[in-house]
Amino acid sequence: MADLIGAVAIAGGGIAGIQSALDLADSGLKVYLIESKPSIGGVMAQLDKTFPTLDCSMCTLSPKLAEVARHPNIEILPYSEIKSISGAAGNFDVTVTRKATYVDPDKCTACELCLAKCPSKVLDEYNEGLTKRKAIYLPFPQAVPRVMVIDAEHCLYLTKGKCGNCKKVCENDAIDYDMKDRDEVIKVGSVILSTGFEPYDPTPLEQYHYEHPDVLTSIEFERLLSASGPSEGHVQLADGTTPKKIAWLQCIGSRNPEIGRPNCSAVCCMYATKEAMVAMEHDPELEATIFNIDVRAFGKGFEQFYQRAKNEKGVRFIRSRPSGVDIDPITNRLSVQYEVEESVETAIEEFDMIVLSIGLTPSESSKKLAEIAGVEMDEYGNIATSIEKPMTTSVPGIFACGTMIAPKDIPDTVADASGAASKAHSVLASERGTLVTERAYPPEKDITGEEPRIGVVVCDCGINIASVVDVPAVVEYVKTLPHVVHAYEQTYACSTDSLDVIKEKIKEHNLNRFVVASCTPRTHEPLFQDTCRGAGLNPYLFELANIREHCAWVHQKEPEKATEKAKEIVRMSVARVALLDPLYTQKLDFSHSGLVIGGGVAGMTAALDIAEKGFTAYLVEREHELGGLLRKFTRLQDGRKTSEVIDPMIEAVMSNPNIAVYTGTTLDEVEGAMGSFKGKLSNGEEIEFGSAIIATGANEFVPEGYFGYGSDNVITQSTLETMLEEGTVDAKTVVMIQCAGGRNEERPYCSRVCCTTAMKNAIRLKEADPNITIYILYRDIRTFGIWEDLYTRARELGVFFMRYTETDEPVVANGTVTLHDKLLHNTPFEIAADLVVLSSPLVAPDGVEDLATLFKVPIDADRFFLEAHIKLRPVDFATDGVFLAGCAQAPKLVNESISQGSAAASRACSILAKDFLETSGVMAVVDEDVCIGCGRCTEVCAYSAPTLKEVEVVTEEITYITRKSEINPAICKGCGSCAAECPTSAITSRHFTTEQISAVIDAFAYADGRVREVA
Amino acid sequence: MSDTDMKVIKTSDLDLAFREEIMKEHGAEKLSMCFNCTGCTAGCTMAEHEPNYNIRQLLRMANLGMREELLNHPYLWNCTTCYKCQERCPQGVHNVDILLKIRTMAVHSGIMLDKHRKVAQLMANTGHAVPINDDNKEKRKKLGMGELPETVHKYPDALEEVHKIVRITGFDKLTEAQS
Amino acid sequence: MSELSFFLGCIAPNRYPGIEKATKIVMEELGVHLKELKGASCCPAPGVFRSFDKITWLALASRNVVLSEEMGVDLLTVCNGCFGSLVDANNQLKEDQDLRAEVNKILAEVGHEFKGTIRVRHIMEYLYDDVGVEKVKESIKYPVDLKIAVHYGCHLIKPSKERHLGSIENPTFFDELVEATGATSVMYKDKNACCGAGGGVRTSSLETALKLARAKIEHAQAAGVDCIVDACPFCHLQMDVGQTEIEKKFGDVFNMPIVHYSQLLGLGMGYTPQELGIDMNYVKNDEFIAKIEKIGGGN
Amino acid sequence: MAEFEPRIVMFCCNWCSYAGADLAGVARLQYPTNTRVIRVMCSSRVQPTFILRALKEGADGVLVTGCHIGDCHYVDSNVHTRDRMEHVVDAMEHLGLEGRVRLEWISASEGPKFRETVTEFVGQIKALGPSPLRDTAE
Ligand SMILES: Cc1cc2nc3c(=O)[nH]c(=O)nc-3n(C[C@H](O)[C@H](O)[C@H](O)COP(=O)(O)OP(=O)(O)OC[C@H]3O[C@@H](n4cnc5c(N)ncnc54)[C@H](O)[C@@H]3O)c2cc1C
Ligand SMILES: Cc1cc2nc3c(=O)[nH]c(=O)nc-3n(C[C@H](O)[C@H](O)[C@H](O)COP(=O)(O)OP(=O)(O)OC[C@H]3O[C@@H](n4cnc5c(N)ncnc54)[C@H](O)[C@@H]3O)c2cc1C
Ligand code: SF4
Ligand code: SF4
Ligand code: SF4
Ligand code: SF4
Ligand code: SF4
Ligand code: SF4
Ligand code: SF4
Ligand code: SF4
Repeated sequence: MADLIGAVAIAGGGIAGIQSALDLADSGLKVYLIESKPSIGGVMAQLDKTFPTLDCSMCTLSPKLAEVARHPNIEILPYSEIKSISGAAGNFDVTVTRKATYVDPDKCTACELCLAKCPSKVLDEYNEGLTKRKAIYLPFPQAVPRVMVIDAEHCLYLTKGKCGNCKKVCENDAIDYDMKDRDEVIKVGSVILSTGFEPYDPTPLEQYHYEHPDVLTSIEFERLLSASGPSEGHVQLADGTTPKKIAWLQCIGSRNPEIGRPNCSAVCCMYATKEAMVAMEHDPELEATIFNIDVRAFGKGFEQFYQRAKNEKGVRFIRSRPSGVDIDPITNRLSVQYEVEESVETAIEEFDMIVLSIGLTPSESSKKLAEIAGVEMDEYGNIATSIEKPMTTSVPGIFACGTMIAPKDIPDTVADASGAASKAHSVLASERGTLVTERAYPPEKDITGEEPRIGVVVCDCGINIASVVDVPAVVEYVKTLPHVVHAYEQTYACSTDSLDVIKEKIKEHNLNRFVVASCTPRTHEPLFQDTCRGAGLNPYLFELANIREHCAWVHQKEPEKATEKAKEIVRMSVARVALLDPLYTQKLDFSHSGLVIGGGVAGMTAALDIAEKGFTAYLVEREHELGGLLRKFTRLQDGRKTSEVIDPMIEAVMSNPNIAVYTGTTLDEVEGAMGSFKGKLSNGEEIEFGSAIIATGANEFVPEGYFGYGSDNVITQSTLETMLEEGTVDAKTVVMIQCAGGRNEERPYCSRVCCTTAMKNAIRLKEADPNITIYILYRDIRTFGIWEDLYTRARELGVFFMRYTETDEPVVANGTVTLHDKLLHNTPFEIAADLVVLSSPLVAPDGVEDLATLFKVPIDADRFFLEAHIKLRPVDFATDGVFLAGCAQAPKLVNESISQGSAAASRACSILAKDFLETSGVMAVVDEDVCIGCGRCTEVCAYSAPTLKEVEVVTEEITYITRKSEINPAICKGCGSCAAECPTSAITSRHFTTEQISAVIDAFAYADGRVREVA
Repeated sequence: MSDTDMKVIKTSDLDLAFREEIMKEHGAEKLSMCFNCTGCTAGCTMAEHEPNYNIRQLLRMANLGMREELLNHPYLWNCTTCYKCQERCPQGVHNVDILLKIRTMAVHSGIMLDKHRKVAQLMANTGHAVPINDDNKEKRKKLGMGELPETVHKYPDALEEVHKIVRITGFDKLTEAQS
Repeated sequence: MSELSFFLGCIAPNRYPGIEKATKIVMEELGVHLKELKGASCCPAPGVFRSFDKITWLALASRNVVLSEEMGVDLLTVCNGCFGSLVDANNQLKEDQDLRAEVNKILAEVGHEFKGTIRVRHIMEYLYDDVGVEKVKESIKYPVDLKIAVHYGCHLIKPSKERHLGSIENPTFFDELVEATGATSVMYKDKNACCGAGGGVRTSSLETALKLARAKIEHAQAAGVDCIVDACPFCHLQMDVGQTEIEKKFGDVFNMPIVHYSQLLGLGMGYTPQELGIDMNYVKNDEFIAKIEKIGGGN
Repeated sequence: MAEFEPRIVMFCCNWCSYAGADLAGVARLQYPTNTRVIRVMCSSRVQPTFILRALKEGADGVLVTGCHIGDCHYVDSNVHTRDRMEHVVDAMEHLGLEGRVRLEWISASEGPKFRETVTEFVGQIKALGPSPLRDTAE
């Protein structure tokens, strides 16, 4: 067998590829990130805000872009595509065609001099053709890598031999018109496909009149909403006026077998809701209407988001899918005809703008790539995977993730991406670290005894800051502050080239402290700290002054006051940075084992994935058997028995020498922190582990008090599944009631799985007995994505579907179910039912609160565990070293639970794979000389980091034993409570010392900029 | 309170085989595929002018097996068969083909509008749904054309063929005036 | 010279003989000889008769097709309804052998057999595909300087699975043929909307049917056209006779001239409105007649 | 005379209230410009002397914010904040600085509450007028 190669090729640099790349690179594998466009980022880079949190897409993405750019283990191959793949798992030769950019990336500084001189204008794909760019261009301001590219098709020199302006003006001699496409062979052990999707082009659906300038696709609308878009976030019509009424039309190019696109696109209901909300925030006068078939708000927090949009924000949701858009040829006005809710009538309404919620479609280039890789696709061009191996393609060693497999949103894409990384990592676990480069930093400058020499950059953030705050005035002011040696303005301080500028400035001006006045440290501090390190500065000699979130954005109408405030904010930061000390982390040995709590599919997958990478996994399951919920139902939605999935998995877990399984056991105590957790199990055994994964799943809600549950022949789906397997269903007419006990005040969330489950079971019933009559009563059918197939199949088999509303629920009594149908003029419709099956939601199991307390991790209002960041960290907790997976996070399907299980393992293993653990520099230390041993710190510390130890004090006169406080650096979290409590100021809360904070207070006070002298 | 207010639709009274009967018709196979997007109604020109007319409602009743109600539905004959709905249905439900099938089922159950019966009889008798009249004979002459067109109007043998066909198919009986 | 049989249907010969005459004239001018389809009957109208009894509809329709088969030529209609009926019947019998056997049993009783050897053509589609816009343009001696609202009518293009005439949402072939005469096709609201006559609605619920026609005419008028041009005598009747009925029922007066494409073409070839029977419409618009009389250079 | 513009120091914990302020920013919720934020990892870092110093150095008011009780990123450290702040607020009465110091819990998702709290507190301090300690500050 050929040697294993500790490198992975990732095709597609969207959020999926980026996440896979970071996980693998952090785990010590070399990554080649191959992206066909000039910049990584994918569609997420084009989005404005993201649902359901309305985070700014670019703000959450750009730190990741920068992280990829500066990761020593990642090599980006932009403007490149895979031409061929040969070899086998562990050892592939991947031939990559690197398209000519005609700009030498090593020479171009993205100074943009060439842009001004290029005469050739081209529709800008980043802005979906709503604006123009030049033939030489940077795809978008935060592009990575940040170098120009020449669009050969439109360059006058390359097409006609004329012009040549860019070469003339480029001072760096970066232009090379003779550059040719070239092939490069890279050697890797595994390949991940993540080339994403293409938005559906609605042109063929002529009835929607996409050619009208005010009929837009949703992705064009995202660009309109975006501050970096064609109209700087001002939503406007083609004639420049502001629309007062906008309609979104859902399922354009989705759920339409007639055009060969039967699947649901899974994200468009939510993004339309988001777009409507954001647009209404821009303009409170705006009327936003969303025409839909079903509102598919199935993910975590989605239903609540939808309800908020509807009930609080006043977004109008109309359950009708207009079949076209009409244009008045005289006025050019747009209108749609729709069915009026709660009536049989239609209405015609005019709108200023119409947004087509277009679906996600596999891109042609993805299909081509899949063919090159030889992996199987489904009939629509999605990569074929199975429920139990959701990221595994038909070719060993080649994995897939993201929207290339099926339409999905960002969090599901990210989970997939970590999952695929886990799979690739497993193949190459033995090769970890063989091909990587240590992140190289220059030796750190010793600044002891130096006067502070402070550099300050004030960021425009494009126009985010500069449109409100007078940035040049702030720069001028900052220059007058004590110790400030150099201050300057920057359009985007966080762009890769700006980071290089910071490094240069530090060197050039011999700076020993640095302040960036820009945005929130919560997202950008690590980036700039790393930059400082790159310039030989200790990262703690850096300070962020937040003049965006805390100033420009919240004082948009008071530019003068905002400018004053910005000056003061920077002044306070300068005062602080002057007093900051270099801090050092400690390298600690730690445990390379992982703990997994919960032995369902998510937990078992996580344990297996950890074990595959050569680490020990402890799997703790409180029941006496592994398997979790999968033991409660009998078939999967693809028709196979659940045992076909669960039995081999249990077998694999039980036989894996790296996994210690504890059934009938719980975890009762935990202490310590990432790297060195100690736990006590209910059997008395003590275990040590470096990281933990919570995969405690969910239970089917017992719908007591709903729809006659408890009376004869009213059961839940899980009972039906058992009866189906036992062949004990004896009914002629079955009624299923969806959302039984869900999507209400007590459980305001959608349980995601029960619509699919109902379809699955209805199909089973029909296939067993075609004469059976089935009515499914629903509020929305949420068979999202590819599961729409099941809904289609159920209708093919003749299942009846009738809608009810939350305010007019069906009534179950004496063997009948009665509901009202507006099309039947609300005449009571009485179904004589032999069996009523309630689709009740998944709920969090008992005991989650205990686990939450043990690990100090949060749970949400619905008792599901709350991840660190809903979009980009779906399986992380804010607490280091603790992860979550599966239904513990929110209800989800088996494939999704498994994907998260792998994802959590990937995240955990990127820690376990390290040789040692680094502590944070931010923590508390005790000055023994001042400590009087009062022990108050031990009382307030939530982690028991300080302990009183006996020390022998030797003075000239006497020697005595006394007690002094000592703080364990591995445990201390740096909250500073002890320092605030200590009566003698013996405790220093590093990076937040009394001195530093006092200096900031003083700087607040002294408008003249007086800064306290450094001691 | 009137009777209609009290009405309840009971599944036990419905004809569950009705849908299958319709779906056997060529073109009507996808009746059950309707997923109630409303697209057919929301686009129907007739619905714009006759608010009580809703093609989706008719399909729904067909699906649910409401045979009697549907065949007697006051708006069953409102569709102009413009095919807009059928062309735009994402599920490939052939609304018009289905409706035409339902209408034949109505006629075969003896449910027919008087005005339609008259046209049917005209056609059965003269071979033309809109036969010639004196006024138009005049016009034809004025245009220099034969008084009668070269159709069954002019060829009694041909008309006899038509008569024979309607007798064989039973169309004459089917559309006979009801007592 | 190409030959086709000319299927008249009911309304053209019995209500608008001008359309029948115009068709013969213009086709001859274009080098297409139309042979009388002697003894043809009602198509029969798809909306009503197909709604009553499918086999009767099929048998009578196929008899009409067979008459043309027996002449060995394709069949031409100038009516969307006839086109709909005959194309659908022809296609169904070509595809479905069981249905064909059933129908042939009936046809045998009257001495015919459906063989499936010919195509059913509509004048617009025939002109566009076989004659060609260029040839039509060449045949125009006197450009028709009119602003025109084109009414395709539903069954000319739909159901598309039986028609294959390209876009049904934004068709252009009719407009091209209209513009070939020198006229301007004007975009008007709900251009593709139904005239309201089909499906037996004109018979069963005249008032509702007229509402659709009224909207149609209103929109055309708002666009400032001289007349509406159609390709179907039934649409023609609905919009022409319909105007007299609309006036009675709703009081709206439009005086909108309705012209069949064959008549429009005739004008461009130099025939007078009187020769083409345009003046025989139920709506009398002398101004319009005077205007189009001038087209032929006043001769 | 120009309207009195209070100068207010605000302490925000990193995890909740600072994030809440960020969210107010992201949501473009507009509020008065009078506050200056000092970030600490946990509200429990805010020792009473910081508050006194701020007032002494010319602040017209001090607003301390942290995670809601139960949501503290450091388990329950904010309980100590609460206890300490009770004493500080009491002390203010004796110093004639009543109403100038306040503790509020603002979570990471409460952008609107951040705005309301600031707006309201600024209004309150405006009504109270400049701090009596102001003169001594210079
Ligand atoms: C209008 C709209 C709004 C949305 N809003 C939201 C939202 O608010 N929240 C949310 O969670 N989700 C949202 N989504 C969905 C979100 O965009 C996707 O979930 C996400 O972008 C998927 O990421 P990906 O990496 O799988 O694919 P992509 O973002 O498509 O990335 C794929 C990358 O692969 C590259 N590529 C393609 N072919 C090749 C090749 N052959 N070789 C190399 N590289 C290649 C592409 O250039 C691209 O960079 C929205 C989608 C749309 C259309
Ligand atoms: C009736 C029904 C039908 C379904 N049908 C389908 C379907 O057809 N297709 C599909 O994809 N999905 C289906 N699902 C969803 C599917 O069950 C879940 O996706 C999947 O089981 C989630 O796996 P998990 O590992 O996250 O959680 P679980 O399966 O719930 O496993 C969690 C495990 O953790 C254990 N645990 C809990 N608390 C503790 C603790 N404190 N300490 C130790 N152990 C603990 C539990 O005992 C359990 O074994 C269905 C669900 C139901 C209820
Ligand atoms: S190509 Fe040259 S001129 Fe253009 S941005 Fe790069 S360095 Fe500047
Ligand atoms: S040579 Fe090409 S890319 Fe350069 S400036 Fe001219 S047109 Fe633009
Ligand atoms: S139902 Fe599915 S395809 Fe339709 S808009 Fe919603 S998410 Fe998109
Ligand atoms: S403020 Fe500056 S550093 Fe922050 S996101 Fe904007 S450009 Fe980047
Ligand atoms: S049945 Fe379940 S999946 Fe379907 S909408 Fe209700 S809660 Fe959501
Ligand atoms: S800083 Fe916080 S965690 Fe660290 S010892 Fe002090 S109280 Fe404990
Ligand atoms: S358009 Fe088709 S799927 Fe939609 S409601 Fe009408 S028949 Fe049903
Ligand atoms: S075919 Fe009938 S139901 Fe369909 S749009 Fe036309 S009139 Fe309406």
